[in-house]
Amino acid sequence: MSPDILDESCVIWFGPQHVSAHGWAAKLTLVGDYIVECDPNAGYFHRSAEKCLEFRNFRQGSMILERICMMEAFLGEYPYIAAVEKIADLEVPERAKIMRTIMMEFNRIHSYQFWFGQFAGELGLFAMLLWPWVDREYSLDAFEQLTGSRHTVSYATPGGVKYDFTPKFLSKMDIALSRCRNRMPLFDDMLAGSPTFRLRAEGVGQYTAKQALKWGLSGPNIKACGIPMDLRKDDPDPNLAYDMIDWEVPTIHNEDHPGECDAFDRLHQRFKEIETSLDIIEKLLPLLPEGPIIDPKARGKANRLPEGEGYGRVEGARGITTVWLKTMEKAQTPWRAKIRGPCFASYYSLKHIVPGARFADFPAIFGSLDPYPGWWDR
Amino acid sequence: MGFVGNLGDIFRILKHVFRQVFRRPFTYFYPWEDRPYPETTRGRHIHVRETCTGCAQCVRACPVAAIHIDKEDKKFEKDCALTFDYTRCIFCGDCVRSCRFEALFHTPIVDISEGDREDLIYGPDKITTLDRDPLEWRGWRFR
Amino acid sequence: MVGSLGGYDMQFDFFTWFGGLWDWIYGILLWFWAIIKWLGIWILDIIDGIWILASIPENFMFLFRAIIMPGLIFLLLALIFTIWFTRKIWARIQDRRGPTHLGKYGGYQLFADAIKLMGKEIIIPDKAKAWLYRILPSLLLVIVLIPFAFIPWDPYWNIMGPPGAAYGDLSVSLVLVFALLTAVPVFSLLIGWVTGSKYSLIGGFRAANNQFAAEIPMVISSVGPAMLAGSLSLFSIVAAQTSIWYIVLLPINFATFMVASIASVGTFPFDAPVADSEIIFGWRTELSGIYFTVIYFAEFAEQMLYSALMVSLFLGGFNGLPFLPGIVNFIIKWLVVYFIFTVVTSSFYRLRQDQIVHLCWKYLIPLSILNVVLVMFAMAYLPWLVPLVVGG
Amino acid sequence: MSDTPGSASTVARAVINKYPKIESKPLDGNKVELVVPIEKIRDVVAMLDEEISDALPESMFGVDLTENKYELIYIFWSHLGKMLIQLRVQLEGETPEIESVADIFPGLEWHERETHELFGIGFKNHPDLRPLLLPEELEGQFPLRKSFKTDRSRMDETGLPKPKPRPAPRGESS
Repeated sequence: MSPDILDESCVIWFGPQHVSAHGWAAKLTLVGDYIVECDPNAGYFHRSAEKCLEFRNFRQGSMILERICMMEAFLGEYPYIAAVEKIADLEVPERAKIMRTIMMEFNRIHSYQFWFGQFAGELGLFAMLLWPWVDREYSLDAFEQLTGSRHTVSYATPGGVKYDFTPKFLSKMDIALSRCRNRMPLFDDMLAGSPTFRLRAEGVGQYTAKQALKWGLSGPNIKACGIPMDLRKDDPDPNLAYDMIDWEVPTIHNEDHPGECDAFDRLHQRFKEIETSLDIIEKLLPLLPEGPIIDPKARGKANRLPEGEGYGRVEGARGITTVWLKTMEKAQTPWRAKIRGPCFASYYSLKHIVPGARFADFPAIFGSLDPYPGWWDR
Repeated sequence: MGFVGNLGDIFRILKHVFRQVFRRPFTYFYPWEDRPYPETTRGRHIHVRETCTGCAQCVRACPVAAIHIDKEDKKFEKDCALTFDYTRCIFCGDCVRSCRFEALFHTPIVDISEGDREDLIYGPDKITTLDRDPLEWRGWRFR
Repeated sequence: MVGSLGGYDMQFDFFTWFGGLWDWIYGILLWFWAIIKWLGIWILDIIDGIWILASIPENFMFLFRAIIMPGLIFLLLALIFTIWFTRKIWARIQDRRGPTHLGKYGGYQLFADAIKLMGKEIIIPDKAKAWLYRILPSLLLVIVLIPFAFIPWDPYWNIMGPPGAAYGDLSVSLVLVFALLTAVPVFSLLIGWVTGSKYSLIGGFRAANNQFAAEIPMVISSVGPAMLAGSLSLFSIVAAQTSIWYIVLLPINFATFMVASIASVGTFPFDAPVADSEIIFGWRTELSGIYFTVIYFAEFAEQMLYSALMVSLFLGGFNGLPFLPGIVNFIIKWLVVYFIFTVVTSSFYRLRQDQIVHLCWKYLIPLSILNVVLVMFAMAYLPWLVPLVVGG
Repeated sequence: MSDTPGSASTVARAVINKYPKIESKPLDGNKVELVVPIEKIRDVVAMLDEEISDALPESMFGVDLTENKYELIYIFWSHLGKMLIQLRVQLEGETPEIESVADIFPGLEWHERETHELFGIGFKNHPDLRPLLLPEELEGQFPLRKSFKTDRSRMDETGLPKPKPRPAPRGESS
């Protein structure tokens, strides 16, 4: 762009006290109706979770992590527990493995249900904002039945899980999942089947797979480009049950622009993710064996950890979520904990995706990337 | 898709929305009607001093230092007084899990908002009593 | 040479001058008194004239109709009902209950909201033009309320009577209604401009853009009824629909008029002017307190007005069940149209402003012209249709 | 460790062949750690970019080892090879400096910004080193360093005896 175009530019702050920018701010430079520069700003939610983790012992740390992103609380807390288990060399009973996996997929479905509503709300349809959230209520009821809390489940603990499945929980989960499955055609009609939605989402916020890899995007945002990059398949955690069953990584292959994805593809990808998660839960439930849910020695082992480094990774609802832990000899608390949130990369990539888009497309772009401020501010 | 296909989509969406108008709303009449809370709900705590041994495991388990223990204040043989600071409590349930003497429970009372900040700090008297239904919890009667 | 002018000195007798001063002041006082008296007489004359005019039965009835029924008071009550009705429908669509607490089914909720909004502090931004900020919202409400004078609620009992009567309907009232409605986005643009915020300026431009897109298909759609009735008077158009409602002949025009009117009001899905996910509340961002209340009322009044126009242009206005009064027929149809209007507005995603223009010009204009042309051919080749259409 | 093409050890061997100063250490699974000297970091990252066609810059962060010793850890993940490469750079000094790799992997730009403000590690040729997360009054304070003291007074309110002092770092007994 030539400098004289920028002379007529207008700077607009998108946030932090904005209706749909909840806790973040992007500085947009507009020329006419087009955005020429986007400067995302972070730090409005910064509570220094990494420093906080240095003062919590290994059973308390996951409470901090699940509060970073309430929508995928269990997926967020799990990498910390995986890292602790790796350092302490803990074995998890088979039953607990499958229960963890079921809970993770359930949490993932809940996260996408929330996201559908959020995205539709950002595109201006308030009916679709609340319809998926009604289904989400059933998922939350099931979480509450199992763990006692609706969002911050704090379900896993080093060496197993905290609460056993009860028949009441299983029936509530069945209600929630069947309702989710039954309402998928309706959401398909209201989102992907809506001509106005197609007008708003198609061709908006395109990027290629190569660019996405360079920016560090992961999860549905890169699977929509056709790359089946999924840690559940590629690098399954030994204490999860993903390798016990057969399942396929869902990807999108768009004929019009192979190797690229736009907002519509990312929505479609999340539809497929929900179907995969339902499928995984359906296949795992019959495999649930009888037995203990927690290794009885784990509590003592997790009190003091040997020196070591552990890297817990999990495929979250928004992408690769990892916690890197370093412990010193006989440590009660971690020496250093690094949280890698998936949205750190997707929020950063706004800087590259947004320029060239129309101002009205900005909500569609950031909505389709599914950013959650907790993940980059921590 | 074409023009006719789009028209079909539009009418299908209108049909969905039109049906929704005549459905029963999902939300509750909150102050008069509340959702049922399961027994596992992690609401405010109840402290049973009869069985408490003052081992302070709940205090050590708390990730936010919301529990204050006073070992001098004894009502029974070896119990202690607990003060819960609900301005800090995050209802993670670790104190209840760490209690091996069945002396600390969650109750399904979750609407504990108060007009004054100080009222949210539940002293030893307040944490051992319940002021509304259910007044009975896991076999113990509180009043 | 100070004091000498033209060769001789000026002579100034102070006492003579001072003696004449009183006369001079007295003259000025008389002059002022004359002005005040003249003004008083003038105002009294006007009041007298108004009394004389109002005491004529025809004029008195006109005033009664304009102020009480179906004029201002009726409109305000209808507005209150409409806002409640809209909120209930929106709530039902979104799986909620809507207002429930105040009054039966939350009927008094609007009063509570209005009192709350009026009680709020009015914050005028530093960069805003304060007097324009204060005056424009009420002007907008006035502009939106004036066209209701031309809505034919009833064969006899509406604000402007039947043509030919005293204060009869204008022969071009349809054009006048559109002329007044065109001013609404001008006010939106002005409000967006003078409130001194980038969000509101963008919103104002988008409001102008909406009107720019929606005006032409709307006017062309209303050409159909006007042509069939052979009149531009709203009353005559309604009166011509005794045998057949024009929606039977002009269904596509009804649809295009509805879409164009939604776009013109600027509510969902054409709410790019007030798109809250990008430009907070568009041109209304900086309005606060009573000014926001007024704007909020004006939006609903505009939706009511378009529903009423749809009823009178396409659904036969006061024609309907013969044993009911005309106004009851009108209101029943009006509620049904308003319900459809609200359902349509809350089913689609917000369109981008270039897509609004695209939709309106590329689809709505050809469709509305197509229907008008089809009906023209029908009138030409089906002679038995003509007496049905012109009405009796 | 498997030696199939595309495995992590193959990449590690290729890197070591080119830059013999680098040590490699296998981790569990198809993962490898390379201890890279401070001046070689740009070369190694550029080489990883060439060798691995779908390298994902997963994470990059600093570790404070006290006594002005720091470690930087870069983590790269490849989906096709299903391998994880972890680079470890040891730094020393009051405010150590290292070459930025943000132009090779743009995804690391914000990670470097964050490390800069939280640890005080400088990144040469970084396009934009404004603070990312911290407010202005904490600039130059480096909160994630061990020398940054946080408020521990809350633990006193619990009525418990004072917690034992934190275990000292390696090679140190206090």
